[in-house]
Amino acid sequence: MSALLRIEGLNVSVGRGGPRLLRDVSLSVAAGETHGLVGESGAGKSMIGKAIAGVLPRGIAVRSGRILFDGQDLTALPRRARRRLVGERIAIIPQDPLTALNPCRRIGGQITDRLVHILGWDAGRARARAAELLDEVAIREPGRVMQAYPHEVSGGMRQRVLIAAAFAAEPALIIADEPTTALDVTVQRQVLRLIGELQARHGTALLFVTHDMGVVAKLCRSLSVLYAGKVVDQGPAARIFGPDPHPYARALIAATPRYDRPEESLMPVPEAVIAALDAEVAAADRDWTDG
Amino acid sequence: MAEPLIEARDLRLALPDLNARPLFGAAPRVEILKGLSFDVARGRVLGIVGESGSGKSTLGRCLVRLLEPTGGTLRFDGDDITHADTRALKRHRRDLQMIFQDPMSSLNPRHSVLRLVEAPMRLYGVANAEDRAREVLERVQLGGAFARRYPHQLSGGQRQRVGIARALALSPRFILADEIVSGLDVSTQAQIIRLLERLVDEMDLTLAFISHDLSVIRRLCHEVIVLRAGEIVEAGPTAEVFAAPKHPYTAELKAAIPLPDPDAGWLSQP
Amino acid sequence: MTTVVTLFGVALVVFVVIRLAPGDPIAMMLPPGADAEDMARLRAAYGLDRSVPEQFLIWLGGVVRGDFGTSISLRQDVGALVLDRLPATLELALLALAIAVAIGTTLAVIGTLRRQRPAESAVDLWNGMTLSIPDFLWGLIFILLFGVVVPLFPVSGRISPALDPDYATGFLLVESLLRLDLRVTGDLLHHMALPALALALPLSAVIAQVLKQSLKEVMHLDYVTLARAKGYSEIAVLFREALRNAVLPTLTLVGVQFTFLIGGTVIVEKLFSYGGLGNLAIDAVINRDLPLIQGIVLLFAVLFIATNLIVDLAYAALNPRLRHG
Amino acid sequence: MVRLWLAGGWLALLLVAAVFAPWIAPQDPLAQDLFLERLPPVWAEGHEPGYYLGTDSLGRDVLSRLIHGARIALIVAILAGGAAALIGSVLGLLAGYMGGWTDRVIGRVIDVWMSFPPVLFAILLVAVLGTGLHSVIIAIAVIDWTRFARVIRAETLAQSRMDYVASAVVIGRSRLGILATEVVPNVLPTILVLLSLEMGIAVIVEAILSFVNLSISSDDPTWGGMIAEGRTQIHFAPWVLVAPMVALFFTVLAFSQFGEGLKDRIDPVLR
Repeated sequence: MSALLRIEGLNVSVGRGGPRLLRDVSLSVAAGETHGLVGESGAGKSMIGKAIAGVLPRGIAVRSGRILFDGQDLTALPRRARRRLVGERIAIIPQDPLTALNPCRRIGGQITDRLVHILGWDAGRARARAAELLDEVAIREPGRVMQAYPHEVSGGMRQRVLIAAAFAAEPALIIADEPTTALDVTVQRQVLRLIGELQARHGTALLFVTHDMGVVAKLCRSLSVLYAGKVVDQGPAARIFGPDPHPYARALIAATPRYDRPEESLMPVPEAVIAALDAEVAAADRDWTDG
Repeated sequence: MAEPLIEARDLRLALPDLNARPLFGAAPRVEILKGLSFDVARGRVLGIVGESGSGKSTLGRCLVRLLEPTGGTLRFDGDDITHADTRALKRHRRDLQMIFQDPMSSLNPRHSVLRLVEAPMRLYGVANAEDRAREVLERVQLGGAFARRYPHQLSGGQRQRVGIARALALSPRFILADEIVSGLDVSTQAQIIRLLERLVDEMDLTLAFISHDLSVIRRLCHEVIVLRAGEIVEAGPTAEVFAAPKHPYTAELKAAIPLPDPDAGWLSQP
Repeated sequence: MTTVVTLFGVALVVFVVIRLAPGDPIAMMLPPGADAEDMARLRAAYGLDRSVPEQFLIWLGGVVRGDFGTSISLRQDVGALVLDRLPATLELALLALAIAVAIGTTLAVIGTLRRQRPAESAVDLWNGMTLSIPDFLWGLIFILLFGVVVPLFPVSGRISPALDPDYATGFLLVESLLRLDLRVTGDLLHHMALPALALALPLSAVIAQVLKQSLKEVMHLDYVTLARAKGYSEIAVLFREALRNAVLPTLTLVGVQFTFLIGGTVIVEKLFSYGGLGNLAIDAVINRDLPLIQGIVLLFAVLFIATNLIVDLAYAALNPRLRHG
Repeated sequence: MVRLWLAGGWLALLLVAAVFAPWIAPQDPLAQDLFLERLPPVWAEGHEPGYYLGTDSLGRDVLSRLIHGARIALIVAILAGGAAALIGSVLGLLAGYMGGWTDRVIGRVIDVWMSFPPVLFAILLVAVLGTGLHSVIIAIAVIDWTRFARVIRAETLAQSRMDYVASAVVIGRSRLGILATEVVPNVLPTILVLLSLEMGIAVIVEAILSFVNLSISSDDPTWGGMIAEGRTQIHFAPWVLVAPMVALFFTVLAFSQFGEGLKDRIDPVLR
């Protein structure tokens, strides 16, 4: 089966010759599959999603490697063509529902944006589609919500709106960047369930970025564990959470608190594990020259 | 059994509603704490758990009297401190300490680590304040050169250790820890919790630990109260509450926690 | 309500300050050697023989009825004098505001689109300089450069005397435009260019700086990143998503700064001998013309408060959060 | 960093000129000589030795007047700027920290003050107080304290809401102690930056007042007085206007850039 998304040897750095934020990252996601990206802060997990969508912050750029989406190398496409392709086929669900909706625009327009301006739908059809989607994410009065401004609806509702907006154009891939980190656990569960349902129904591939080993375990069949911009472990969840994880992945799992086995959780990451990783990273950096 | 260190009876707090500001007269008040009764026993760790809007941080600030309750009584070591003014509180201040959620905002950026930890001791004229401060810093594994650094030069975990050291500086009889690991990575969180656990053992601390994370509470706390919308829905020894939650809300909270075990069925469970 | 209190405060402060003045305006009006009786008569005519609180109340009573008293030096009705000069000052200030907004917004947009490039540094450098040099100095520099070294612009007056039209209102610029009297419009703009630019430059720097800063902050927010991922170009993102949100914090500041600009007209009008309120005000102070000073200062205060009111309304209109209730 | 040194260098130069004016100035700034009127500066044809920047319409040496003018400019900058800073910061701290009616009263006074056009207010005050250096200083301080009060009030309010203030309450520090140890040190950099800006403003206001002939007697060498004189001679002896303008330009620029540089210098500690 050919992958929908395949990343090969991706290097991202601050400025030319500056520090690397991603180090030779490779991964692939098949159509309809869910892949998890886990790591602690600074591991570069969000950077991968930003590199795919082409929204890296100023001054940070892809230095080498390929991002193959449906067989096309995104990094080699002209800027306009790339924007169009990403606009049509890839969507993002961001972390913070508070800052992810433009406070000055009505919600409806923010859902239909992509349909009207990128796909060229007429306004009526786009609005009908938006209403349909809001209905799908269990928002009861789609008409009223579309007329509302973001501050007029609750936080949980805003996150649903963002999910609806992400699925609006039937993208092939959705990048979810810590979409539940700001939420309470009970709400988190509803939102995860919603994403899962929509994903199954629409056959969308999902790249799920999170720091929470628990969430990955429940949501993803396969995952990549990152440390300092480097993939240290990659494979099926059944292996990594089961018999044969990389020592760092094992340590992250053991550090996660769990109410069912309190004495075996919250284990600090052994210093030897970190030291070994740091040595690996340093060795890789010695060999790397800015292409 | 001995008298509890802190005794809250029907504790209430109402604050003016900032969203509704009528043209005339006082703003209507919203009840944030709706009559809470519980004890913190000496040498024990009480967990206070709840989701956003449950009032757990407000309750914390009442316990150390940063806020004044508007109803009920709050006793510390037998003394009624519900409405005690600054002067009356002065006696108890050094025994009621707090560790804040956000160390970046709770550590004055212009003071060095040593000065931050020393300040409370100097205020109470403790002898050899500097040596004592270094000792306390040693206890939280921030010995040596750390004393001279400033908050912005530290990592999140290190800053939180400074917060802990400052709270320990006066050897208080009660410490409130308000969401002190919520902004940290799991590996750092594990270190801080371990440290706190050790300190509780070694120094026989009495602690109230506020958190939204049931798993952390389960590990650290002897007793727990579960808060929802300003009311206690369940209280009891942690092990018992977890083994058999009596209130459906507690059970719901517990079920919503994703444990790090692969389980595709978890999402679709009711 | 607060407006009334503020205006009352302004009136009171001016009144008290002026009454502390040691100079005797009556003595200045009469030729030397006038006898005591003449002085007393004149004093009574202007109500200066009563106690200060009494004078204040009488004056206040007049103001409420729309009577601002009579100018001592010009012997004309203060209200009429002031209203006669107001249009010239308003037109100058608004032209300066328009120039400042145009320059400031352009610089901010360029600085944001080309951030972390040489263009941004150039914008910052220019802002730093225009921000710190006040209107008075800009006026002098322009007089020297464009009035003397390369005499491109007139450096005094509002309009060439030969062209001075006989219009119904004092708003010559607006009226000439409406009448399509373009020669007059051109001449007015020619005269106003330098003083308006002198007033506009410091404000343009404030706008550029604050707008750029808030644009920069907004451009980092998730909804802007989301818009980029939707396939919009950088310019489209800036104008569709970011600008409107970034304008809000700028607006409040521009309000305060515009009052400074209006205040600045006082000295800039003097510098360019521009026949507006400011020029009148300085003459009034030098002549100790109490009723006139009071009238002018009160009018300035009204202008300031009106500016703040307009800014508040504009803010509410642009910010959906404040729209309901 | 560069601008901090450049600006500081210019201000130091000015300070030296001001302190040692009688020894540095090549001529008596007040000496009039009608045979030497409107001499051009030294690089132009027709200059006289010893009159480096030429003379004005009364034959007074421009450079010497400029150097002596620096004295008045700096005295005004330091005294008026300092007084405005003191009044404004104290009131701003009080309003922001005490809140309640104190805040309301101070806030209302600020509102009233901000409703005056500052230049007109200054001219009015000096007219009332009588011309002279002291009235200029008083006028500037009385008007410009609001620049400090407004900003410091907001800053203090923001500081008071920080958790380190709460933490000081928890350890039992008194209200005054918290103000001194937690709030003031964090507000001080802002005060210093504003002070630097204000000193530049004070120099300009003094020049404006001299320009409308209200500062000190017109014989005394002030930059504003020289500008007023130069404005009338602009077609015959432009150097009379240019010299004080350039001095004023660089001084105002230096004060503001010094403030900005200072801010950058202090800021990293905060972040």
